[in-house]
Amino acid sequence: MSDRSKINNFVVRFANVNGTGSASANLLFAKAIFRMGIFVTPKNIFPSNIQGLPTWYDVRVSEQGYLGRRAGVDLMVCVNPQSMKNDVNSVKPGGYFVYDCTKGINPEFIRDDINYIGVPLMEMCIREYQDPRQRQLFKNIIYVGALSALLNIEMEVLADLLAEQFQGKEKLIAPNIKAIEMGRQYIFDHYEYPLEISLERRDLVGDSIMMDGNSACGLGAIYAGATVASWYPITPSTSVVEAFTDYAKKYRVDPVTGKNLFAIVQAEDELSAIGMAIGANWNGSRAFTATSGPGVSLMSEFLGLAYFAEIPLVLIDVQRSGPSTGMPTRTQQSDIIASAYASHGDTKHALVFPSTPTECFEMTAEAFELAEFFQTPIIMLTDLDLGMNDHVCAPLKWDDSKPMNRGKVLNAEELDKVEKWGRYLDVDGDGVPYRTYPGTHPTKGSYFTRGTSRDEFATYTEDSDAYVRNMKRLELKWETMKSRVPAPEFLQDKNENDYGIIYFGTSIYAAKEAIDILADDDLHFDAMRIRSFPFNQDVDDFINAHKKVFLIEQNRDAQMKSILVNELQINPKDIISVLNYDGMPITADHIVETIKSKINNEVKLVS
Amino acid sequence: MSDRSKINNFVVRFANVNGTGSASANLLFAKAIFRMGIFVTPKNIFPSNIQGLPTWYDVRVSEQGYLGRRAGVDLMVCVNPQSMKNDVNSVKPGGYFVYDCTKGINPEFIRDDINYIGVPLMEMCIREYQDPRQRQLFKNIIYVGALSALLNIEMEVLADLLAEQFQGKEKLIAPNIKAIEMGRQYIFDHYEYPLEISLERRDLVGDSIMMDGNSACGLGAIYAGATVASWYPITPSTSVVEAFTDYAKKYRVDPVTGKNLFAIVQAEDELSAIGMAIGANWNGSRAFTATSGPGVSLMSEFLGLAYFAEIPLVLIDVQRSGPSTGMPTRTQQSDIIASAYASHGDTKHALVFPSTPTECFEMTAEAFELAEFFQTPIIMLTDLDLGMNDHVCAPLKWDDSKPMNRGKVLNAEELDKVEKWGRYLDVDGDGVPYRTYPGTHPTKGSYFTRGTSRDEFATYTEDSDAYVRNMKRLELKWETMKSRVPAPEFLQDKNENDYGIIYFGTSIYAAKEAIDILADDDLHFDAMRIRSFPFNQDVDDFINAHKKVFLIEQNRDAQMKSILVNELQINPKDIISVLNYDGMPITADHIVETIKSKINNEVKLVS
Amino acid sequence: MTYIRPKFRHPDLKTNDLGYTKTVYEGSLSTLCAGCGHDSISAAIVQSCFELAIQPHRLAKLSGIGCSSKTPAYFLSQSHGFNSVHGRMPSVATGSNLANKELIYFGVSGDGDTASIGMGQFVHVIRRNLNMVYIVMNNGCYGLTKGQDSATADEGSKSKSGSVNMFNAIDLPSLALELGAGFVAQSFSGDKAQLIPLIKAAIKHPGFAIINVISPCVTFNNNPGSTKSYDYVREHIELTSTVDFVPFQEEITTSYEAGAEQDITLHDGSHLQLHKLESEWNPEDRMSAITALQKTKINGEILTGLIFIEPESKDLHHVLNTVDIPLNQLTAKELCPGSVALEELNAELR
Amino acid sequence: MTYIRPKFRHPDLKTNDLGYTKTVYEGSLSTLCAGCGHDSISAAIVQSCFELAIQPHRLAKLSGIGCSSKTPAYFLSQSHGFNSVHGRMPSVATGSNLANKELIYFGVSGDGDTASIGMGQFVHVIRRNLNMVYIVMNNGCYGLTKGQDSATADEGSKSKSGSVNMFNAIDLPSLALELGAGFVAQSFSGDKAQLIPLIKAAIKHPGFAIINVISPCVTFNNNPGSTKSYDYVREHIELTSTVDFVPFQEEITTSYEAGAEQDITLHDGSHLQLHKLESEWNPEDRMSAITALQKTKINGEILTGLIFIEPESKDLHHVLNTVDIPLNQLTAKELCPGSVALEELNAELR
Ligand SMILES: Cc1ncc(C[n+]2csc(CCOP(=O)(O)OP(=O)(O)O)c2C)c(N)n1
Ligand SMILES: Cc1ncc(C[n+]2csc(CCOP(=O)(O)OP(=O)(O)O)c2C)c(N)n1
Ligand code: SF4
Ligand code: SF4
Ligand SMILES: [Mg+2]
Ligand SMILES: [Mg+2]
Repeated sequence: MSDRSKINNFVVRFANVNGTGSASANLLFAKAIFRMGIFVTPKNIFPSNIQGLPTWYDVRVSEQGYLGRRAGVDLMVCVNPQSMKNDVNSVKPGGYFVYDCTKGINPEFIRDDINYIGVPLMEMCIREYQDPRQRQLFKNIIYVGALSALLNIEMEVLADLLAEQFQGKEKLIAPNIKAIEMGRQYIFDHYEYPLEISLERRDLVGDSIMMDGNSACGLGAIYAGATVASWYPITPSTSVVEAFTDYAKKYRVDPVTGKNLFAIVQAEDELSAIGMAIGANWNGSRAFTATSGPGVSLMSEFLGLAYFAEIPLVLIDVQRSGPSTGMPTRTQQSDIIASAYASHGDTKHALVFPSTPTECFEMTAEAFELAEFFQTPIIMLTDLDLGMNDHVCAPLKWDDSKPMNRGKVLNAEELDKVEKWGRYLDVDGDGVPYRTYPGTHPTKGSYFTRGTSRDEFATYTEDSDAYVRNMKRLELKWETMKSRVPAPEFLQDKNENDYGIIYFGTSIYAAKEAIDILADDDLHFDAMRIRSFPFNQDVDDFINAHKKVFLIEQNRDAQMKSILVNELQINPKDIISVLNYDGMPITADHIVETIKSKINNEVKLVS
Repeated sequence: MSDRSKINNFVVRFANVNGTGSASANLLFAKAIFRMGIFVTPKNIFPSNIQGLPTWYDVRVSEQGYLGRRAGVDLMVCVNPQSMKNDVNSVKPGGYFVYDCTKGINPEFIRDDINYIGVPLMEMCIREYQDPRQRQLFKNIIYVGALSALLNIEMEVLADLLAEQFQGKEKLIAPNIKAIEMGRQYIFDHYEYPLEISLERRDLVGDSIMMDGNSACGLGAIYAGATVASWYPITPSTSVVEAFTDYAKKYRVDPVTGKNLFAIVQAEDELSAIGMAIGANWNGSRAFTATSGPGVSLMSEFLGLAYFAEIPLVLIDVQRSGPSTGMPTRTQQSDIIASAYASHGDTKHALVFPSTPTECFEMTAEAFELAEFFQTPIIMLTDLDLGMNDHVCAPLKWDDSKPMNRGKVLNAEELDKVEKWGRYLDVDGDGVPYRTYPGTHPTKGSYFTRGTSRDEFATYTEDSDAYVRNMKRLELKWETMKSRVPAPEFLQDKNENDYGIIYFGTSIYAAKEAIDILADDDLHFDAMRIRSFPFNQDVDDFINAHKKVFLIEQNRDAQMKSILVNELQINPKDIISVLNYDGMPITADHIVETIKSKINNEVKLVS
Repeated sequence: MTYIRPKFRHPDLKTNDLGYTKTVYEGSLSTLCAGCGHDSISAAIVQSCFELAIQPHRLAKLSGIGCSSKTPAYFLSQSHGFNSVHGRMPSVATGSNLANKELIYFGVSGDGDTASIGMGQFVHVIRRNLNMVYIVMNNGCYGLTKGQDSATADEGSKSKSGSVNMFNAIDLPSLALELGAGFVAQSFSGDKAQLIPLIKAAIKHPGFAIINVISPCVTFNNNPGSTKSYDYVREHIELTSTVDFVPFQEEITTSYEAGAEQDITLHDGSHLQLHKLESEWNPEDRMSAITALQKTKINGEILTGLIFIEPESKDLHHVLNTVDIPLNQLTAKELCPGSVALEELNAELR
Repeated sequence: MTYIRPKFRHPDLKTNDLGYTKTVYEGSLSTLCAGCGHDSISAAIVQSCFELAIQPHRLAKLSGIGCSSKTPAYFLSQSHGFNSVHGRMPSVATGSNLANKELIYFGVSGDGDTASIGMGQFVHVIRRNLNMVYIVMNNGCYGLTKGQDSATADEGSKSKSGSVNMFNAIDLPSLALELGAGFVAQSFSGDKAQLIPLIKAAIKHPGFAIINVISPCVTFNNNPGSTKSYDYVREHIELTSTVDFVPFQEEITTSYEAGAEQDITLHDGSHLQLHKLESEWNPEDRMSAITALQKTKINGEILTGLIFIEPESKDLHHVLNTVDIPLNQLTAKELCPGSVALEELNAELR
């Protein structure tokens, strides 16, 4: 990596203690870089507790716009004595170690090959502030100030951000600016600056925004017209419904009556949360729930009901590291099989895989359309990395002219016209029957919804033929779906290489970077990003068009490969897995190394 | 099928109303044939309600020992006016229709191509009995009598069976014999007998027994030393724990104190049932639960805990037709994926697939050994057909000299000897660590069991490396398991054909019969019966040794194929699915037809 | 199996205010055992809805799984029904209700469905005061899975097979009271005269209304020694009061001797007239209702009738402050903030 | 993270009857927020077990998921622990207990863990009268998921973000009483003097013993307006009595003025001495306990202390009539009927 320039190209890591208010200072740092027109990727690495344990915040800066995580720390800001020993060791040779030098530093922590930048943070705070909570909070701001000098962050940008942050609490602006200045001044007085790694204003980010995926999902549900949200708190999905709530309060309160055009219920558990969402969808509201792994397991009986009784449903699964409670504050893409085949019996569910907050927004909205059209659950598989971290991404767009499509629903008038309506009758030959909302018509359109077998007219039956007909219609519906779910995205206009790379979800950033790195080594690939399940024809074609494909996944068991092989009848030997499942977002370097080693050991692809 | 002899080779169907006591009369009929040394296969086809709906009881008699269901009724005994119209139609041309002629028969029900045998059952009963309940019960016995004349069942056999049945209530024997005689006499007086289809005593069944799979599972758990059973009622698994209870009362009550050497708890739901089983296993008891599809879905969160926290567990899933509530009184093999990958995250579970009651007994016992050795859930996938129907099968065997193997458990003495014990330390290199029971040693061996990530010494950690080490050890344990789970069974000593047939579970009967039929047409196959997952090497070898294999499954989505392809890296195109999922046990004819049509359309295998 | 009930209509069959005959309120033919208590309750539901002149399509009937949970198929064919999963009807009812506050939500459950697998949802639907009728068809056993004891089986009750239940019974009305339910009643499937006014009042109650109906299972729990058999219940029943439901605008005609009578005005202006038989109990006082239940329990009696009512009940929609128009009738116009708002948001996120 | 607590031992540290110092009963260093009520409860558990001279390895500690459910890691390192799944600890405890009736089962749960996702299991573990201690560390919120209201949050209680809870609180002690629990107590994490004797008595109680401990969440629910804050609880606490636990064979020394004192002999011969502060309440009468709780609730007070006890309690093993020797100690010899019995069975099946 030595050839990458040091300007706008480095990783800063903050080592903090959770519960000390460092998050907003660190975000200030990241956002300032973004405002300087440079690509930045912050990642919060936090423990599964509330206060007092080590937490890290990585900020990668990338001139080239690489938004994936990169291992190796160029500059460490360590304000946590608990983790200092490890923190020192994780700095790359030649890197910098910024620390609170009020009490000096343990000689054991001194390495020859890195640079130490002591700032007496505690001393400065004690001198300046009386209140202990203030001392703690401003300590964070002071180090941001110091960094701004070391790395060349523009003071005006910081001032603007602080002004925006404290809108309404203007009194706080000045003390914060002061703290920034203190940090800067200390550097000016004691160190050479800026460092070799540093920032230069650019105009790279265009009209991008910076947003987390969970907020984007919540907003997508607002735009889709979801009116009912039922949920049970679980990290890392909690902020999906929190965002939905905030946006609903902003956009969905009747200005005249002060009443809500939405209903949000914190359920008693995940079984109840999904039951409520099913009930609301059955009754004609767009409704959704959000959860993470353990919730998906608990929801699986109800998912089977929704599949078989054909009830629309949007479920947002923000994946975390499993199995079981696993590492609840670490990321993974490991609920693919559990979601795709959730529930006993012959059951399958459509999945969508967003890669960016922008896509979280779009796909959430699209998920409601799909769910209602196909009268079946649509499960969005996002993850902790996408959901809880801020990402630089394309701005959100909405086409006001596109009508909301509620699918095949008969109203009273239409019911009057229909000769004999059958809830499970395939009129259009696409496997998708017509439904009715309760209460539509005094004498027509009522039926009994159930998880048991029934005939085309919703009458209970144990007749083998009727059962098989229904199961086959569900299969046909599945086929129909293939051309309607989000299509894959291709990096190239047309295939040019013998070998392909496939990725999905948050692997997008690292994958694209890896492809560039490999190209530098004259290893060229076509690339496809999967965006949904069932897979549409293009996915099949891409795989068949290549001798072998590398499939990048963030789980142990190659779960996407399983469903690809299973659904597309692809020879498993034609798919080579590139796996990462240690709970940290995958890196380009990991992908490059894995592909290179597989090329050397298993596949001979270089001509 | 014209070439099959009519002696000891036919299907009788009884059409009854449920709740009228027909079951024991019908079983009497089937058992009598068994006692005559002839292979017999009864199948109960009952509705999901308690009383008043049509229910059927098929009895197939087979000189060749074919124990699968066969479609097409040679003789129908119809005592249910509700279903009579359909029942008439389901008789094969040339077949017989036995009915209650007290009130004549609707002329619409008359077909030219079948033979009608009216017996005035109701009239006879009204004449003979006063009590309405008696009239109903004896009606059933009278038709058994009539059949015994028509089909040549030996009177002594019936008399013996009735004597055994009413042991302790000897008063009832004579009236039952009388009812039999009445039925016989009516035939003697009015019809030619025996019919063309009829029985002849043989000595074919050897030392076979007749038993249902659920009872065999319950008994297997008794023999394995299970002491705790926790469950929630659900058809068709309920009788597993009922059988366990009955056998426990028989074998496990301390004769001195009258106290129980077992604890059986009807839980409040399936989540609780599996939680209890996990708690008991954690604490050193062999414990199990039994359920069906919906229960598996509900148990999936806990299954993930048991996998990751490494707690032994035996779960018996008696499969029924899904999805959702589906057809709860029909059979299917459709919980394979739901069981194999139950729970979110990277989770997999070992499965065993019994085919006969004998194997239900053996495999249940073996499941406890495996669960304890590998400290993980073992899920037995049986089904309604196997579990709730009586099957002629090999007698049960037990080797008293084989000790119970509780796996790697350290007692106090051993703990004292161990330098530093780590609950999740792989000492033996097989991925299986050593565990301790609570309360073993005052100062050693205690640890904290959890579903979160931890290091080798059971200490909580969010360290990526420790997490990955643990996940890899679990993979290694999975590898180790492959050579210890029940091996497949082969029909041939060594492979002789280009093409193979694979089956598992209750498809055994139909598959073997189909292979014979195909052989008659000069279509020859090697055959393998899968008995467990993960698959051992022999499974892989068998598939690789053949150009293509046909895989017989009783589900829509080819679920066994999915896991085969996924786990063994087999090209899906090399496996051709033969599926049946209408809720009825699969037939040889269906297999033959499917294979032949696939041969004609897809595979060219005949040289 | 599908059964078509022969639709023979008597020419001068009585009609209700909507001009409907009672047949309009019937369902398909029951497939329950002859004599099952649940069928009597279905009949009472039919009668109540007929008398109240409910528009069948404005009622949604929901249930879990069990013989009891099948009954929604046997009443009100013109109503939408939802036979969900075992024990989870309350959550489905909650979601449905949130989507459309204008329908009547009629839930049916069994004692297995409610008191075992459904306990969590039962407790929480009460806590949320969902505006619904919740009828438990309580037979002390699991009918559909062939007669296992349920959690409402009384301690000491004998099953058909002769085994004696050793566990404490869960008393659903007491539990509902403890959890703050605003309408709590108990009845017996064999007592239609009592059941019908209770169902009507429950429908009119603007919040969660539970009626625990003892409903014998003739096939599995009607044996001597069972405390849920027809005989036992008949012998041990004790009435809080006789109940008359008087619809809004109809004149109150019955009159009891002074003191023993209590008139409760319901939310919509209709009345419940109680002729009290228990002197120390006041149906509008929760503590008194709890005590009355505890006392009869200790005496081994079964208290039936209206046990507690809080006529001014604030339901979940009230707590959530939802708009008056049903959420499922809102359109993109009201719901989607549109592209302009989105542009503003984008700007804030830069 | 692993923390090794510095093991500095004072030379003349007090030892208990087993010769153990209190440090033997400690766990690893807590990772909860400084000031969290749960830590005080852990300390009380340590103290109680130390004083009772329990053999740590003969106690099994079980929990669900939550800040509260983490605490078993912070007491009794020598005990086996099981941090199971959210809300399902009772079933795991039930299975454990069935396997070995000789250990002490100590369950810890949170209000989210118990009153929401765990409600069904909570109700049923009470119904089965499992011999265990069940401590709810009740902070009225979901600590670990960052402060959402739980189902025990009081109506009108204000959260840190300023929103007001509009739902009825589930009152766990009342619920436990209604469900027939044999030992029901309530306490406050800040009142060790009360908590310790209650924990000791709960351990000695031969059936299900619940202690609902109000345990403020300093990070998310300690704000003004919250009814689970330290300040609010201190101001609204009301005592049933002061409690002394007197172990078996130890002499009863304290003596109160006549009339106000009640001495309860526990199953194992130890005593609970209550100095009653509430005159109309009798801790051995369920109805009186229910009434006392309802009354204080209506007054907006929090009743603490021992609320109800039924010293002669018959636990699940009694109902199931299990042998005296723990089931997990039985061997194939006792358990497996062997080949001869199987041959007989085969014969019957022919
Ligand atoms: C998840 C699940 N578990 C178990 C069952 C099996 N099951 C069907 S009905 C029933 C109990 C019914 O009892 P109850 O609710 O009292 O209704 P009843 O038949 O007595 O009216 C059970 C356990 C099921 N359908 N789903
Ligand atoms: C099935 C499942 N759903 C949700 C969660 C997320 N979760 C963890 S702790 C918790 C609530 C904890 O609240 P409480 O039991 O009151 O404990 P406290 O943290 O307040 O002590 C939740 C919802 C989970 N771990 N598992
Ligand atoms: S089994 Fe019992 S509850 Fe079910 S229908 Fe028959 S009588 Fe009714
Ligand atoms: S968040 Fe609340 S409950 Fe959790 S540790 Fe902190 S103070 Fe305790
Ligand atoms: Mg019942
Ligand atoms: Mg809490």
